[in-house]
Amino acid sequence: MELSFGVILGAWIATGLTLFILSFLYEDNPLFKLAEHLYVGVSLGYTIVKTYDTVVMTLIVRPILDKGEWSLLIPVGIGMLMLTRYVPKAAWLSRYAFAFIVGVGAGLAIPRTISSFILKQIEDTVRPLLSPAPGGGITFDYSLLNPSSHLNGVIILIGVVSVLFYFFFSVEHSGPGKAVARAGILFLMISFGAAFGYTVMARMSLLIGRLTDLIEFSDASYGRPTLWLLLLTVATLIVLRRRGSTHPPNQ
Amino acid sequence: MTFAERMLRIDRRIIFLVIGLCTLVPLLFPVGLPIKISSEVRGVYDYIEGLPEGSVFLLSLDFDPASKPELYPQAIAILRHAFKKNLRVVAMTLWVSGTGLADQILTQTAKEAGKENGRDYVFLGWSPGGSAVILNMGQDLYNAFPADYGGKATKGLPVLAGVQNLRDVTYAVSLGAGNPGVEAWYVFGKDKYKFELGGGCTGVIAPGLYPLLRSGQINGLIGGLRGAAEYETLIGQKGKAVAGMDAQSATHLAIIVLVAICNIFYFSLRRQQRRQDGIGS
Amino acid sequence: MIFLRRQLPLLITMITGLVMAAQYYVPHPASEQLLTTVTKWLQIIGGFALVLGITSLFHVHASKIRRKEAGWAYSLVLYVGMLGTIIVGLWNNGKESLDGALTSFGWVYSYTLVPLQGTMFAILAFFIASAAYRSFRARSREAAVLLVAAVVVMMGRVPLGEYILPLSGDLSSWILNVLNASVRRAILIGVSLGAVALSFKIIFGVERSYLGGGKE
Amino acid sequence: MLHRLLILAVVICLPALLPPMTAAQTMPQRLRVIDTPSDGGGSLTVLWAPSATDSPTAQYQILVHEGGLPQDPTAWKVVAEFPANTRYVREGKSAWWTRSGDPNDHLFLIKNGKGLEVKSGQLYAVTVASVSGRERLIAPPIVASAEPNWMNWNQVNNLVLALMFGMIVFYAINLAKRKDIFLRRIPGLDAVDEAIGRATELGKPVLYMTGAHDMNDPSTIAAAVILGRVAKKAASYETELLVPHREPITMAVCQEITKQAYMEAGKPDLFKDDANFFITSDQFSYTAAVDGIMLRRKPAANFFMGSYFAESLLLTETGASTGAIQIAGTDSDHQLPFFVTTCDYTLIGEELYAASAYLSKEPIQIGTLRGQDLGKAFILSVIGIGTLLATAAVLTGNGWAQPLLDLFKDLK
Repeated sequence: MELSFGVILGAWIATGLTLFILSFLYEDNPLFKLAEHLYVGVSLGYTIVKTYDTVVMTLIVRPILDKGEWSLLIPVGIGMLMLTRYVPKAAWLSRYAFAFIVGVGAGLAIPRTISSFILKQIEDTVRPLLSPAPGGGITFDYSLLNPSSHLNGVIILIGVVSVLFYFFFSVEHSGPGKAVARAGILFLMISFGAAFGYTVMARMSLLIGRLTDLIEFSDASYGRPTLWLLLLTVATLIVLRRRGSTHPPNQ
Repeated sequence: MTFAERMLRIDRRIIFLVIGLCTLVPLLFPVGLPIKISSEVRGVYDYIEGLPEGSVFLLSLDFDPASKPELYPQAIAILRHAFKKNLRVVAMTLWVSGTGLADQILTQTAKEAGKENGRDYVFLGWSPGGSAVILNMGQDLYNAFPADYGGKATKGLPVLAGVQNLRDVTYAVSLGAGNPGVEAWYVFGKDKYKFELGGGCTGVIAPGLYPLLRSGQINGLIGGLRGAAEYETLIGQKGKAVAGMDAQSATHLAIIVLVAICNIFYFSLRRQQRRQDGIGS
Repeated sequence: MIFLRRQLPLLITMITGLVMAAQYYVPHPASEQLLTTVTKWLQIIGGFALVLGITSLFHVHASKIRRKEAGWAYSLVLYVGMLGTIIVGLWNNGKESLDGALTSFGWVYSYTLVPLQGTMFAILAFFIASAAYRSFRARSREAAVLLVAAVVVMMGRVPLGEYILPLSGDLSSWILNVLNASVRRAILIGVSLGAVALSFKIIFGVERSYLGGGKE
Repeated sequence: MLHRLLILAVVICLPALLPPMTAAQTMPQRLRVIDTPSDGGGSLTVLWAPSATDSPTAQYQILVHEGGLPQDPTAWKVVAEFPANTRYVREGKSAWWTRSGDPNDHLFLIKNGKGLEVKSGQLYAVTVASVSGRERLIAPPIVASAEPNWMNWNQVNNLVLALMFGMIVFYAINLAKRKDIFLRRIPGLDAVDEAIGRATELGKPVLYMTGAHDMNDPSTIAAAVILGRVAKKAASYETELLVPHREPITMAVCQEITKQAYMEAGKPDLFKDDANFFITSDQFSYTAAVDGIMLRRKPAANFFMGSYFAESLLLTETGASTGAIQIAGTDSDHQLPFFVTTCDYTLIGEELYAASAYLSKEPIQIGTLRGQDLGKAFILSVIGIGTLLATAAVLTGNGWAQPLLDLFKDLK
């Protein structure tokens, strides 16, 4: 299929910038710094445009002009106070803005935290360790694969209790406490291990994503930017290395 | 310096190279191993599958290009599913630099499914304030988003008919790469406004969301690229995620091998030192 | 003056804090209206917070360029990139696409910002590998446990792993759903208690470092 | 949902709208219509006694008429119809302490919806009809009005818990002010001074990061407090301090804190305003910039305090490659594994808060910690006792423990 000039140019630029950033893996170098600063600039510009479009136009100006919601000038005022941080003489005024934000934040947090992260979590941890069997009597479900089995219920109970205890700071971890705390740290480490494993997956996915794009852009229909720009980048790095104008490699 | 020591001091750029190859090769020569479906992902899929036509489905794409490889496939898969089920899709983002991406994803999937902006779906765009936006939507959606991404007034859009605030949302899914994300949507959204909530997230966040999953605070969890691959398998439209699974396998194995080697050297080194100490004393 | 500079801000914090906390328990429409208004305000103030950051960045790089500091050229690149994006953005009224078609702003976004940010993130794959190789050692019993759990999950989360070691799939999902969940829950409870305690201290002016100047 | 029910109901009971005839079937007894408690108005609660004839085949209809009693019986609006053996008080999700009526009574909530608009303060005549086959008996109607309430009693356990915990914290703080409270040593804390000392010997700067969140976040505040201590040490050792920021408000606050620390250390002249500097709010441009600083300035000690996201590994790995002592403290559990595996010392989760209490030796912080411990002890005992009660209830085979367990459920 025939690609528009815009797309082809885009492919070349995207590829180039990608490779420039990746060159950081070899060492910190001007190409990387160039891409890095361009990135900061673009993302800043992007944020500014979005803020202008959303905050100034959609949230402030239009409601005030169209619907006459003059009360919106109050948050605008508070926002302005915030900006006095940069006027040394009036900097203390910004405290009012922060006082408001932090106050509201704290107020909103208290009940919601208790309901979502304390009550809900207790509610789910407190479970009967046995359940009535259909034919009368009681049963204990040993299966590990069913997360809501009794055995897992017990394990979770142990985990929650021991880890909570590990984070006791006004009690010395000695005697039986020591054992519990040790159990706690073991549980912690297992969960950290799980997290590490899961995160390895995440990071690799990111690399896969980028390389997929690079492979796509190595296609002839784009004029193989990946190949040419890769050569260019490597060449530049070698030249820079020769001229010794870069910082020593980060080893 | 012994062999082991030298190996442990190896220039990390060599490891970089190994990882690069482990990713590249399977991408160029895929194998296509089967993918098992986990109950976490099924939670989200089954719920959407069970929704009646025309129910309001809110998708919050709370990520930026940095997490594109993981969450972009998730978003595509979920939207395809939602459009196939003829749900009324309301999309938005709490991450400013994710706006353009969210817009792309929505336009693309909507075009595929032949859906019309404003009637079948709406993109509300981005708004600052994070959790404040969620609360404000819970109170009054039109107050939080007076206009949609295109600048059209949200009030009176057919897709939002009968929707006043988050209470009128049947199912919400947040694809979160951090904060604000899934947790914020529970604490400031579902906790009060009582819509059903599902979660999708990067692999980094996933393990931390399991307590909420167990307690039913979220009814499903799509974790990272693997989760996306499972979802693609479920809706029977294989995409970027499934394609990436081989490379994923290869890199994981590479890491495991690296760790193993490292520890072998580490222990042999320790043994040597012990022996030397023994001689010394 | 001290009152204006110290007490009044603390008073504001206390009042707003108490009111917003109480609001949660009051279903009356009046209190709901209050929540609506305040959250709307926070939305707008959030915008100003962004401006705050941006202005600060202007200073940093402007002075770099003025003083011709080392690497001032990069700061220039930054400015060019920013101004370019702003001009293009405003030209398209901040829209990346117009009924499906990519605008020039959208072009800048998807061909510079997306690859740049995405790659910044992708570098992590390499760093995690080298971190695993250099520092992921069984130094102690704890570290060994961490290591084993990590390997199991790494196996269990990919098709090849499950193919080689069929058990790893179930094992990793058990670790995640049970062991990991219990730990995260405990952490969540503990951290939440801390957050609540802190919120109380902020509201009653015990914790005031957010105002700066420490304690007097 | 409700309007579907309504249409259904109307269709079903068109024949039934004829004047009723007498039969053995009894009319609904002890009908009560009250304003739904603990809500924002716009809802009425209908309660009536169960009857012997309640069976899946029989139906109950809820009839409503806006504004007082209707003149002609056909003016009644059927808002719902359901099998007679459904909708009991005991099935309601609300907390037992707010339930009205006997657990076995029938319960129906008339809500403001598409079917019918329930306005607060307006009068509505409500009645219940029991229908079986063509027979239809209507109970004497009751006129009531919905009112918005000032307290949601379902959440009172949340409120009590909040107040109790708040009081515990302030009690502990006052206690800590009067006498000193024991805190167990946190391994790795001494490393902070050690690291700064090493930086001084090498004549290299100290790099300190306060994390990704703003000042509303406890971890950031803890980080700011620890920064105060680190800055003080750095000042007294006359070591350069670098604090790159990604959040403007935090930066402004930390500037103040650093200045304070330099004054306390008696070195106000050494304080540089640009020790705290803003880089960008964007995660990765910030990371790249800080990595750049690490590679160029080669700080001898890196502190990562506060909350972090994906950038953590990129920062700590680069830091490790420059051979700096690295000390981390974070409550972002998803980043802890990296800090644990790449830093010399890591303060796990709340140890971060504990550390700030430690370093400052402030009764306020120590008291807070003590208060949190008491809170945890309370939660632990609730979990323990609760599990025992729940299990015992299963063994004895009745729900006697439920009311107690409900006290610690999140009901709304």
